[in-house]
Amino acid sequence: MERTENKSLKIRVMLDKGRRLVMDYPIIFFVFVVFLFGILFVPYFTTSYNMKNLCLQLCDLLIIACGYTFIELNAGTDLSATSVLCVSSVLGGWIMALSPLAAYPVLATIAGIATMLLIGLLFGVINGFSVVRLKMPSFIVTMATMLVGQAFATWFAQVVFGKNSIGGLPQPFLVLGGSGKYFLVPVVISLVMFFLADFILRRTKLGRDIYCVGTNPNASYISGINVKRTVFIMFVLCGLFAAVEGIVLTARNMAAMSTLGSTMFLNIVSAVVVGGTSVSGGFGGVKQTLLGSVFIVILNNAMNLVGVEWQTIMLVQGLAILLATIIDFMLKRARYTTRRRLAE
Amino acid sequence: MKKRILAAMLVLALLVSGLFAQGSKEAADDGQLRFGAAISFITGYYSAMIDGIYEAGEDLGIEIVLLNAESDSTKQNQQMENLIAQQVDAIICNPEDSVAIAASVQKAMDAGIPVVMVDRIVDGATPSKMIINNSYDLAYQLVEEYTKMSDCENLEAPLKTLVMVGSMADSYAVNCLNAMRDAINDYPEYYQLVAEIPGDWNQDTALKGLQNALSANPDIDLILTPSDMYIPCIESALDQIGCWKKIGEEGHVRVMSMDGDVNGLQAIKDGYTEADAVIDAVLCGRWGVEYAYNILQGNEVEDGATIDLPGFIVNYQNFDETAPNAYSYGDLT
Amino acid sequence: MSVLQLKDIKKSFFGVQVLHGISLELKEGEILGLVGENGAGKSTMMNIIGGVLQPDSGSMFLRGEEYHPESPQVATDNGISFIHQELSLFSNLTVAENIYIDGYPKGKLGMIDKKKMASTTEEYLKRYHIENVSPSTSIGQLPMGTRQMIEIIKALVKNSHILIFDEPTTSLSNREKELLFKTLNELREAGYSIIYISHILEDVLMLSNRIYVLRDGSIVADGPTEEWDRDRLIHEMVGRDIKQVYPTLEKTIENDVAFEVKDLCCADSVKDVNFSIRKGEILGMFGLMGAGRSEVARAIFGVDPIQGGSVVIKGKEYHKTTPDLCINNGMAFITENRREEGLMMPKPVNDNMAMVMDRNLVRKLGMIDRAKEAELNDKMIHAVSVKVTNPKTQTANSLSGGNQQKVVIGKWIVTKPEIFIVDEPTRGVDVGAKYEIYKLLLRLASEGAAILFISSEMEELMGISDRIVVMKDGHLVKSIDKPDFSSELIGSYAI
Amino acid sequence: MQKLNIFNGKVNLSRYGLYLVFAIIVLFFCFTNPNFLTYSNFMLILQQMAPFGVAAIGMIFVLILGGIDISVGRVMFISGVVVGEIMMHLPEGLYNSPWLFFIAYGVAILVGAVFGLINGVLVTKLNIFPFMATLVIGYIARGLGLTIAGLTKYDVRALGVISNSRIFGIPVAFLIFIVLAVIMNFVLRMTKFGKQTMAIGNNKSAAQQIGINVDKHIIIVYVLCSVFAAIGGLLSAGQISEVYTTFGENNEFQIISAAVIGGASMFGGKGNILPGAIIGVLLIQVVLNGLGMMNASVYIYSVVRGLIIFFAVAVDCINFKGELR
Repeated sequence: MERTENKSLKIRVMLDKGRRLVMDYPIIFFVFVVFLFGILFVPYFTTSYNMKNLCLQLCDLLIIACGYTFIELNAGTDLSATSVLCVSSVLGGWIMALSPLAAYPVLATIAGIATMLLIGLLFGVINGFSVVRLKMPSFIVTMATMLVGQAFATWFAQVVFGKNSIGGLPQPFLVLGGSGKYFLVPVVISLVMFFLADFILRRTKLGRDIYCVGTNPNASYISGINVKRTVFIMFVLCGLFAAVEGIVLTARNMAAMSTLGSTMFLNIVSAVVVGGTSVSGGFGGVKQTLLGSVFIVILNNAMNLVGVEWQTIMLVQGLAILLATIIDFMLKRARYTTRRRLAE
Repeated sequence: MKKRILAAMLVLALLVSGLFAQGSKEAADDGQLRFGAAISFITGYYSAMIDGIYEAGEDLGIEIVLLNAESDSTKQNQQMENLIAQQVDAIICNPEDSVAIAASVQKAMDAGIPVVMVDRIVDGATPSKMIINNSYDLAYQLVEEYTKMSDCENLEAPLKTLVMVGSMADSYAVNCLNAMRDAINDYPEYYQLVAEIPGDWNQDTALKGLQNALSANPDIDLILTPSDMYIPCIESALDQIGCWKKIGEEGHVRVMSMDGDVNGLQAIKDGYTEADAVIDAVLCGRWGVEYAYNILQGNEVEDGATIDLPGFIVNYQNFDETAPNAYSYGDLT
Repeated sequence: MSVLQLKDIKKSFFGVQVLHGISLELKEGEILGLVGENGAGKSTMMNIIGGVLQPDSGSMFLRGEEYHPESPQVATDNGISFIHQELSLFSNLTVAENIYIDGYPKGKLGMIDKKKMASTTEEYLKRYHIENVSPSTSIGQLPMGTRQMIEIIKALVKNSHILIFDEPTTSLSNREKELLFKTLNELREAGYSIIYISHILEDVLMLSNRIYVLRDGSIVADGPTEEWDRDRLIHEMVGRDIKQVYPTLEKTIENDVAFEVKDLCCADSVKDVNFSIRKGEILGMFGLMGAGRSEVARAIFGVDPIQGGSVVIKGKEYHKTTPDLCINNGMAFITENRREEGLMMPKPVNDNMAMVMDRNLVRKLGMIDRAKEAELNDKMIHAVSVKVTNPKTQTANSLSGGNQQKVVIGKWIVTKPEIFIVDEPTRGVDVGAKYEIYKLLLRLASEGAAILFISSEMEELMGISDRIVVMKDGHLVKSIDKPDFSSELIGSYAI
Repeated sequence: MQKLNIFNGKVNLSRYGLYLVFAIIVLFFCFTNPNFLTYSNFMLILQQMAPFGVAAIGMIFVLILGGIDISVGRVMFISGVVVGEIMMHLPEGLYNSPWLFFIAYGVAILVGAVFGLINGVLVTKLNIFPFMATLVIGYIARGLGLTIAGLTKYDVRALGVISNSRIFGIPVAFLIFIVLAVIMNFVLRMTKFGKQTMAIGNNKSAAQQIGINVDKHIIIVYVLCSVFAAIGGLLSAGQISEVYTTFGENNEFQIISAAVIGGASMFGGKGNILPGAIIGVLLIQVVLNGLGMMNASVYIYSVVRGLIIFFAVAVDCINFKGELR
């Protein structure tokens, strides 16, 4: 009896492993489907220009989506990520183009990048402090910082630039945007940020804490994990990643703009949620977000090429998020039931 | 480890398949031309321009691909890149931000795709043609011409003016605001600026702002608005305090607007508003397509890189002569 | 005339048999006392009568007919009201509103008939002599005793004639207790029948007509109150033949104090608790529900704030502790509620195991030494002998109670702490796993760890610990050394 | 997870602190602009606040349950679009008859109910966090609305009769708001449904224990919230007399802060309709009105909106014990 019992257990475990792979990465199926759809039906989809295009758009979305993943792992939200983009772009642009430093391009670039990162840090600290110390729900805090941030960016642009955006950014800075022969620079930056986020999440103590706090904050607190510090660092990381995104986008557009990234929030949320980071925290990771970003970028690009109006794209993305959350719920229940059967 | 390889492999597949599949999918080249139209934001004025573009498209048998950037220049740049990817034959571009669009315009021109700028210039690249209306001069002209009209001769006190504002993030709105401010300063004996009402191109904010301003200073003589989009709000706010009266009736408040949209011209026709600066949006759209078509056909039209779109002022006195060549004259009742 | 009969009710949770064939009979106008240790199955039985749980087998009869409540709603409609220990009252609603929460008297056009509500509430408040409380005061401001009375009135208003009380007097003052007993006696004369569950034997003896004693899921004795006295009750409740054999391990207890608590006050109810644990000693802590044992444990470990006194860990005195600080000083805390506070249920065993040990495995750049971590994980899984097919993928919520508890213990042992605080480690665990857990605790103690072993099973404490302290109503009343352990002695101090 | 809503002086003090700050701002406005305190200006404020007031009523119910509804602004938009679409195709006779208002408001309530139902089901059956569920439904509503509308501008001038007209000087829209507020206050205070809403908000597990069907109840409350948002949307569309692409955008910020200032707590169990809804919406509208009259610069508005919602909620979170989300 012992042997057969052992064999059937082994089969069940193998079956469960196969099911688990699909469960962990349901997004693979969707990416494949939408990619196939692109190749077969969408004209010009597979031209090399479009592929380069897709890559650049993927880099744009990936950096800030990785930052947002940190927040989503604790089932929080960060609406102010987009206003980090415009505030950092405007202030960075001012330093690089109009301030006395503008005469020395390299120095101006370094100062510009430093200020932009500082802005991201500042937003992260304000959000983190309010959520952790004042114990406010994260979406209210980030909603307030978003409104104030946008107002500041528009005001600063009008008062200092006199118009919405200014060009004249130093050449070393524009390299970051991947213009001309420096095509690979933003790709490298986004991959570096992706592997940095992946490294933090999977290899460091902070990453373990983030997953524990996201799943069960009580148990984590009792196990000695500093819950408050972990949540605070999550918001700071999201702010920094948003700042890096601001740098890449400003360089890509070769202009410091006060309206940078105003419609990106839907793309960010759909990339993270559709990717597979569960809405209730604790599950998911940056790799799922990478796959989610690929899915969203291909979806948008395909719909653009087919000529779908922009409002229907918003509708389709909304439905995609809804579908992802429903699947996440069913998987969680399925994962629970298969385990129950295994246990009996 | 397995998951990381999985993800990296996928991104690689994306790139490689692009290169291989280079030849497999040729453009649906059945001779029909395809133009891309990248529009910044759809308010009353731009929807008229889109109608113009579609009209010209039908006349010349050109398929139009319309993309709206929702006033986000990053999205507009991506859309421009998508248009270039589609190897459209020409691009009519109404940039959300004239500096940011320079990169994509340059890329399109290098790819041999003629780019015609409509309504706004591009600063940092040389497109094939620029059809612009100088919104600043037109707004200035609107305010200036009114001083020459008959009912400004025997003014005892300068007209108390309210200026409504679009969204400060939109260069068209900012140009109109600056023009109106300068014009009012240049004619102190005719105009006195009382308040500026932020609308953010959102009718609810505009209505409430206008109502607040009217309740703060009830004795207003003139309202200036950068777009006919606000005419319904003005009508509703003035009607509230009983000032939505025909010209000449007691309690009438002068209203001057821009765009030359249906609401604006209808109000002039019914005698409620004084003047409307018509930017022939449909003509602008139509010219965009025609010029692109001509450049494609090679018959260069030598009339300079920038063409000034004729903006003209329709007011209640010269309505019958000037109004017909406004684009929305057709659907007036 | 019998109002309610139970015949051979059986129930089991996750494979652990909780009720082994219960038969019981409740007559009209009678208070039936039900006593038994924690975990003897009292609450489960009452939940079955109250419609919260469904029995696996057996049948129930209400005034003769068949009775299967699927939900609390069905039970209340049949006139059975259940008064839980944590009352189901809403602190933002007034007294009258709470009483009528699921059945408001309808006035004109569907409106709540406020006048009728207020008058009946007023009448009930007066009848049960609850002073200075009006129908419109909010529940949030009332003391526990008055809230208890409100729950009773809530049942009476729904004219239910069978009332089930689950540990009603745990947080009542003596004055409030007398008031409650007076009310219960009045109800009995009025023909209501009451099942009164409590571990406070004096109350049960004074109140009830018949007493049933429940032990390990079966009725061991029942009879009219006259036949009973306190000692016989305790004997029936606890004096089981020691069928559970406990592992023994001779170990030396050094006499330097590893851990000491100095007149600790916390959670408002616990006052001036003093005890110390020496290296290698297992200090058992016994007490009934609500005696404040868990509160002491949580205060020591910094989960809840310390309101007074201090904790001495390895010579250093702390007036304020946090879990992080305690772990750094080599302490471990295995909580009572492992599902919410011990484990991450949806996560695999490895992740749960690694929660505490990661802090020592941090290398440069904040990286975790994954090889060492995997090695420690495997070592721990074998050390605490957790039965799991693949620790990397199998999640905690698919394990049995015993295995889950072993994972929690494994999680803490990894960092080789010297001081253990263990709160009800064997609750909801099958007998086999219990034995292994005892062996583990003894092995730890023999290696020099000081263990505070909190449990509500007297037998378990006597089997394992070297010294037992007894907690009652927030005070540490007695410290008993191993030679003179006896369940009657411990029971007499605790109950 | 029962939230410890201990009723203590500290929270109350800070709630009145907030009202004190508002009083100071109002006084400041009175001095800077003489006709701020006039009767007509006050009537104007009442008229402007009516649409947001109606939507705030629904929002307070959701907040009492401890949930949130981000899709209100966009539900306003889609109900405006659907009503506009239908009004365009109404036969002449029906268009000028009083039936128009029944049809318009009936359709709006229907559209609101559909989106409210979806919100409710997502929050209860799929137990998604209310913020995420309603955010997604908001995007779907806006996408659907824009797909239906395209570029068309719906002329809903006919609805203006209700929204703009006044009876003896009192704006009709405000009267509608007061009537709805009184009814819903009656529902909250005097009916079983209201009491059970308060109960579920205070202690969800106890409510389940005594047999309240909590899921059904939550779904009904979300339907209610979207229905009131749709009604508010139509009132506001009537005032503007046109439904266009940016209609209803970002209204949810103002509605949520109005409900919170009115005394509803983000963590459930607290909230009232009659004084709360009116105070909340009135204060915000007074501040915006005052700014407008003071001809404040364009940028101040969204800064003020951000600060209002931040401090309104901060006051409420001082003694929240639950998890940091």
